[in-house]
Amino acid sequence: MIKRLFDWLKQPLGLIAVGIALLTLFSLAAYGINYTQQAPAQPVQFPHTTHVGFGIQCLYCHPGAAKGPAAGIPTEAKCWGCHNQIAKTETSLLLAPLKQSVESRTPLEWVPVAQVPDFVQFNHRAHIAAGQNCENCHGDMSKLTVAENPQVFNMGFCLACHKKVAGENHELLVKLTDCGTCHY
Amino acid sequence: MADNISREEHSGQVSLLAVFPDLMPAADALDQLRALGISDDQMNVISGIPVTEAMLGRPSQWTNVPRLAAGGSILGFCAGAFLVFVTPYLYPVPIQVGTQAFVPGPPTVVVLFELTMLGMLLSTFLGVFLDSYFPNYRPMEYVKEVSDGKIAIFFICPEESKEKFTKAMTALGAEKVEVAEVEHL
Amino acid sequence: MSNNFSRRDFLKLAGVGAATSAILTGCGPASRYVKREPYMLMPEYNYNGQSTYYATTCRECAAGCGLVVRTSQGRAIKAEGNANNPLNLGKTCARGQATLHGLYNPNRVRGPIKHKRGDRLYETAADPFEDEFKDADSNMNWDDATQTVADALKKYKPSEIAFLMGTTSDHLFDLVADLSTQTGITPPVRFGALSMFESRATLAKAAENLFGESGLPFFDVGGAQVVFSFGANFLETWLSPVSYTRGFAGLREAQKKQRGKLIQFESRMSSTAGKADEWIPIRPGTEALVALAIGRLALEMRGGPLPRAFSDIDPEDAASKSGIKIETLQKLAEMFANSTGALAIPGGAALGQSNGLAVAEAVLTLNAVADNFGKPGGVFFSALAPNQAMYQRPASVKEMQDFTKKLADGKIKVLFVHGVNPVFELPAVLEFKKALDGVEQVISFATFPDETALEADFVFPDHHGLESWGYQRVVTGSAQPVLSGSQPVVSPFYDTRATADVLIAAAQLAGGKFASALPFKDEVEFLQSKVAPLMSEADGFFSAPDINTFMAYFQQYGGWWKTTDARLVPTTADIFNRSLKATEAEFAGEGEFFFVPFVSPTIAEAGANKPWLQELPDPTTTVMWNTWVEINPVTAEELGLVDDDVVKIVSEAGELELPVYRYPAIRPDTIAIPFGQGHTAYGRYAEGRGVNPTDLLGGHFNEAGDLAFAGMKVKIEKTGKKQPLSRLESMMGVYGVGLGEEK
Amino acid sequence: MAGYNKKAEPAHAKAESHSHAEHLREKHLMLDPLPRGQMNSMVMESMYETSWKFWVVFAILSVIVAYGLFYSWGVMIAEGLGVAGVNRPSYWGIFLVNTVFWIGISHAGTFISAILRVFKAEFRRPFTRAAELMTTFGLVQAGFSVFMHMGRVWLAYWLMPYANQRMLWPNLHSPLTWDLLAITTYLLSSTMYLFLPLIPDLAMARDRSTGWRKTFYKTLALGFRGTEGEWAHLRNAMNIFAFAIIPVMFSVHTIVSWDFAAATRPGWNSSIFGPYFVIGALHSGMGAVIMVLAVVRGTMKHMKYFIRAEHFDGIAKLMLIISMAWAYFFFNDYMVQWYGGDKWTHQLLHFHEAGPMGWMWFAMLIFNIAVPWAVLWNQKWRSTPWIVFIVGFFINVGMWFERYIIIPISLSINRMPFTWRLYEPGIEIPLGIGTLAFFILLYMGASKLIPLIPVWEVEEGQMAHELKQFGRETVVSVSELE
Amino acid sequence: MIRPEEIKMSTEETGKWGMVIDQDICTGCQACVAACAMENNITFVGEKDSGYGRSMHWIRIERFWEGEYPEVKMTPNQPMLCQQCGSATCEPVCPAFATVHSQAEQLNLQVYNRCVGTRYCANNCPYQVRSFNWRDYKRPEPLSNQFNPDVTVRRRGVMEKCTFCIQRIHKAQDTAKSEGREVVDGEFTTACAQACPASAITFGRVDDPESLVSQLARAHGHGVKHLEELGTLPNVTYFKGG
Repeated sequence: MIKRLFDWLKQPLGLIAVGIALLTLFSLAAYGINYTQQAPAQPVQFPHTTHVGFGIQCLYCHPGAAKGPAAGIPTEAKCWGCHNQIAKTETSLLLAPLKQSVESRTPLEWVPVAQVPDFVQFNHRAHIAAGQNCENCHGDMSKLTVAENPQVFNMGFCLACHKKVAGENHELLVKLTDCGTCHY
Repeated sequence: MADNISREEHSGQVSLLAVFPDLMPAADALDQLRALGISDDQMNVISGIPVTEAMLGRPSQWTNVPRLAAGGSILGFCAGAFLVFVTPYLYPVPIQVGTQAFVPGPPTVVVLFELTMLGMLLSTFLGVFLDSYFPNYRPMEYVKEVSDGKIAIFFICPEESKEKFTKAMTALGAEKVEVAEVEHL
Repeated sequence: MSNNFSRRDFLKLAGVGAATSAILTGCGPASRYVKREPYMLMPEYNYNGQSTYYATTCRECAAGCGLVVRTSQGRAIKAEGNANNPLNLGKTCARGQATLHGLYNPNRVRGPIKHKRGDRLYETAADPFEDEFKDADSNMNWDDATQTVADALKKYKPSEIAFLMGTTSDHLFDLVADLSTQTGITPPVRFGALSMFESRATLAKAAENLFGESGLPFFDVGGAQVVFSFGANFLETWLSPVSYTRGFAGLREAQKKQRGKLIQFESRMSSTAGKADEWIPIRPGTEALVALAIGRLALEMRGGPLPRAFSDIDPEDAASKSGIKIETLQKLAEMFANSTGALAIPGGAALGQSNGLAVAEAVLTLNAVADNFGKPGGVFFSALAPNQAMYQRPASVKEMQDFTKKLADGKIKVLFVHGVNPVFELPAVLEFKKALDGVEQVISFATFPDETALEADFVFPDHHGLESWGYQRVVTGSAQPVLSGSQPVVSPFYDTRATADVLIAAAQLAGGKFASALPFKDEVEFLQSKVAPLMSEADGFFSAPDINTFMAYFQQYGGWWKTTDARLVPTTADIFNRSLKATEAEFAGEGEFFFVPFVSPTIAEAGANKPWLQELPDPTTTVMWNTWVEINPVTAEELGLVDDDVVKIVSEAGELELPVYRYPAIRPDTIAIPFGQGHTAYGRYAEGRGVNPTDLLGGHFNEAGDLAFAGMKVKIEKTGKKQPLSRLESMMGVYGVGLGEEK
Repeated sequence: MAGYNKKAEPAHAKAESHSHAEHLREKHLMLDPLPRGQMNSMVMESMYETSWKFWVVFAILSVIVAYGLFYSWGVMIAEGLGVAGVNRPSYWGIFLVNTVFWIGISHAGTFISAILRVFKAEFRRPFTRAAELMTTFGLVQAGFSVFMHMGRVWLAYWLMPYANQRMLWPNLHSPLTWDLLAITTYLLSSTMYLFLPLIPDLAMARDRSTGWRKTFYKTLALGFRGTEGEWAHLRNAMNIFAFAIIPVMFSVHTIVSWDFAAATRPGWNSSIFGPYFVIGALHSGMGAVIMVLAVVRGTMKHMKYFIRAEHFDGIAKLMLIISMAWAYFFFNDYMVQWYGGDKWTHQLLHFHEAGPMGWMWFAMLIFNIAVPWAVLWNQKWRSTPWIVFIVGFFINVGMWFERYIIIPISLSINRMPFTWRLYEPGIEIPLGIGTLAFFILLYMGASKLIPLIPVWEVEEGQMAHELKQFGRETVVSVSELE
Repeated sequence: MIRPEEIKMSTEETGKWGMVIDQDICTGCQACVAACAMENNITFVGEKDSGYGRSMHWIRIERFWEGEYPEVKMTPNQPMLCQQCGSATCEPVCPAFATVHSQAEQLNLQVYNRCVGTRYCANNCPYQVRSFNWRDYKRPEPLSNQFNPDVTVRRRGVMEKCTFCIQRIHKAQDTAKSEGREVVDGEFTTACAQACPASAITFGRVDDPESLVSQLARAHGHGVKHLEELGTLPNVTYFKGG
């Protein structure tokens, strides 16, 4: 039986099939590698773990999350408010970009990692108000240094949670699965 | 259709191919072979046009194609039914378009029809492949004369009586009788 | 809201990347490597992703409507009407909406520039939709620029220094006026094409003649029952279109017992005539006759003695001259006489004729028949704005002609231009561009690279209106005295500087009486000095004990206004006893067609560089992106013209080539061309598009000094060329062209 | 079985006396048998022998395809559909005209090989494959055209019946989804139906070729030898196909017509559109078949033996009948719309006739009705290849006009007169020419690669035919071999 | 998961959001058109394309002529925008579910990211109010600074149309919810209604008898819904007036 299979594979058509299979595998692999790219370089290797470790609440630095659509990146004034009182700021290599940025009054250029596509209208406020915790979507920041996103924010991720939250409440489910709730 | 007979199982046997110029001698040869003790499933006829079994007095060929077609159409129908009756409800809340029902009436018929036909035709096609062991490149040549209108009879006989069969076939008008490399009938 | 932090500091820091504006992609890359820059400092009330709203004033025309601009992360997103402002009550016109396309226009002057007159200020792109283009680089810094202004002030005698400014009666005008009174430089001249086509001078002069005082009349359309409008296109561009449109809605309001009627007398149907219950295609030049005839017929119907003003007119004669049937006149007179709230409005092309003043007087007198002066639905004088002593009208074209002559004769050595584009807006016969040769130094404060900036030696760009401080008087349109306030809603996008700041700084540098004339730190201090007296005025929309709080409210609410009706009632004692000259207008030129230029309601004088205004269909013709000439289909047929045929219009002053629009609602003996296009500079979206009808205008004036822009006769010549006009409407569906049967 | 072993002398070899029998032999391929081997080599030679003219045409077409189809399409994908002529209100333009046109062309193949097979119309035998090839290649062009039409063609796979991650499936309410299912079914089944009868001929070619061709045929022939079993499966399958593909064919063009008929538009919302479109498809398809046969007969070696006047005569008779049927349906549609239509429909009908594109409406009627009716009554004319070629050409132009009138011209008129506007094609023209060139190119390539004549079917037919003497009359008799 | 029988469809005659347009006072000034363009990131297309029926306006003002000079009259200006039909003909024909009925807001949604550009919906829209992105029309820097972050910027090959400013609806609902109340009538309005100098456009809840739109509809009493005979259940009511 196995011999027959091998014989068949040696046929021209078999060879084509093998070729197609190999190509498919190769492209899948290439896609996978591409998919799991490294996180982009950030201006400061910001240690979330340290800050969360000090007991700083997420909303302290990202207050927009409770009030509006965007959580926001803290102003450098906010960073500096603490850091200019910390001696380490003067010497730490890690903090040099911050110091330089504050002194030269040029903003740091952060690369956002938690993004939704541009055709999705996301509002943090509604989610926080609905009792969602930051880590439900952004992962446990007490274990991360430079922010990385634990999952791709695709529609399946959103919808799975929306379905769960709506439960048996039909009206809510209609609202939370309506295309127009996020796409306009 | 004769079962697959591999050479290992039939050591001591030989496959012979007799080429006849026309249908009548071929039919006679088949009768002769049966008389010589070759059963119907040990012989086969190769022709360049579809020759009906009755013309050569051969038993009816068993084919699965119609059954496969029927099965395929059922599968296609099921796929269509899945599409029209199930998929609208797979999204958490079925999507409303206009004021049409989630499972619309007449369009259902269209989808069911198309997928049934698709299933049926695809399985018919694949049925030919399955039943005929396609693709299969084992016997690299077949008898070239067959496509010129000759009839070839292929049969398996004991190695020792090869001469006897060759003679008998030649007597009945075979243009040539030779050993053939054939994997299955 | 507190005023303690400096908003300007805050705005300066709002260098937020355009991350939020990334583009929808189906297959394109997601915005993975978009960079986001946080604010360095952010006021406590502001959060990322939340909009902030700032009240300011629209600078697209001189009306002074209040805006509330929505900003998000330092970018202005949307202009909305300021619901508090009594002038526009939260509404805007299309031009106000598109003001953001001025702010973010791809062709602005990016910084102070010294350049050779006539040199381009940006590279022209062959296709205005291509990305590749370049604005001229700034080649000097602001210190040098200020020094240049200071030197100019010092170097020349005060009488050799002149300021030419826009129609707007704003803080900068006040600043320059103060400078002028205290240093003796030539008083600032204000001008704008809109005021030219509105014939404001004629209206003011007629009011002065009739009522004994100068001022801009206010017509309470909303309160009237029947409105007779003689050429006043108040729904499109006339005086204060947003406010008058509200008035029109009031006229028509169904909640009223009776739906008010509008009768429009004009030779070419404007939007206003289109909305009118009756459009009377009056023969140009006979408006005065018709107004008086209606008055006489109305008075005769009422019985009683015929006053002197109406005694000379012969209605039959007026009817035959104007081309209106006498029955129609009688019907109209009856309507006017029997209405409880009749109103007659003179304006626009009716006044821009040789007898414009007579027309204005005749129509204003017609109101006496209705006895509506100072009554709801009648004629008032516009309320003077809060810190205004008297009505100062913009220059008439006659005055501009004199001014141009002064320039040409070399009597002015340095000319400062701000907020106006005279090279484009003034009729070509005045030869303003050539007159600039007589000026040693021309300094333009243009925000955009317009034609006049091109002819300047220096361009010291002012901020765009949404980036600047200021106030603006509401000259007419509101019953209450309104001072609309401006504040920057975004930080300046380019290296521009407020002209007021430049002048203040230059005056300090120049020293002497200049320094003492403008003893301010900056523009904001000057503003405060002007606004401060309002704190003590009664009936204010708000009041505050100290100037800082007052200014904060001023910014928050977008200005200051009184809550009381301050319209003035005209003195009309002997209005009936004047003798009115019922003359027909005289027309210059040889042609057989009356020529009516009108201001494009979507583009107006300065909208041509805003792409969305270009793409707004004209309300009457639905043409976009171009200029056309309106010709009655019957005339067109006689001339063998069809739509899109390019014709040459020849007047005594010049000629133009432009495509034909067969307009069913224009007199067969009249043609009309919109004003607004025909720029030779002014940015990629404006340049090389359409033609400028002011090129056809001759130097003829009415008695009030306004240009007789509608007092020309022109010829039409075929060229054999074709140029398809871009229309929103379907020529098949609307006109039946190409449907198989010609309608 | 006399016919089988007799191998009667070919009529064209020597025919001194023009007896009635001789005449019949000359006329009918089925009565003019050649030895199988000879027919095989004739077909092989027709594939092998290629003149330089072929390559010149081939090269020119390749350039046209490269520019008209691939380069232009690339430009359109990069720039957006703005480079085409579509606008408001004519959101659909020549791309869909071409789609409907090519699907229409493809109907002829199925009609000939399936319906004529079912009804045992013997004259079909030599050209079933030529017609089936048109079906497949026509559908390829239809596919190209419909994908060109899409605004975001790179997302075309979203229309496939599979779910996205959110379990959102395509909208089965949309006629376009039905269309997709129907056309896919039709493309797959017609390709399979082309391939099944081709297998024995590929096997034949495999045994007579060398080099790469040998590999090619060997691969495609799948190891067919001609055993009883293989024939039985093949025969069974072909019978199933012949019956089943007919309703599929009808459904495809009916569903295409529903794209229009289901819409809430004046002029489109017509219940007659289904059969009207099917007949229209056959009309243009038959015209195309006859054109192809004329070209094949004129340019390829030995084809004058296989394709004879009787075939043109037969197809032309069908064309005439279909033309009448088309006229009937056209009038039926027109009459009902004219009588019962609302004001917009009346406006549209008037626009068709008297509007700027009125010439096209009249040309459509002349080409589709007047030309075939005037020419095809005459047996001599309809047996002459170049005449029927011209008629076929006119019918195809006329049918293309018909689709053009139904799509962009009818779209110009709607219920919002403010938006009425005429459609002016842009990049559709090179793209349309590109699909036509690609069709011809594929056909030319195929004519050199696969046996265009199903030899075994011809031989089978020749076996079944016989001349019989009834008294003094020689008549053709046909035996049922199955 | 919700069982099929629990799922309700909206087939009620009245929708949720609606508009009344008073043609008697509409002056055709185009302020709504400009406001809509600014609010919704609508692109301009240039002279050639706009003259060829490719302008992207989501709202257009139609006017026709009656009679011949001198008796010629301009018909009342008719702002034409998506009527947000209760039974929209555009919806069923989209193969990709890119234009669907929002069961939550009773609006016709256009889901840009689902759109593959078959343009069937636009053909099937009796009001012809859909616009298609024929090209990637350029809005060069810094014009792009003006983009409204609440509205997706569309690229070539995508259909779009009036959304009744759904971003404003969501914003108002979000604000109301954060303040623990219901959305108040008049709390927000669409960009066109907001700009209209004559206040000819009024937007609000048609299912609330006390809302301004409902009151106006009752007061006028002679409203027209366009092409109602097609059974599209449009949610925009026109008053011809006069």
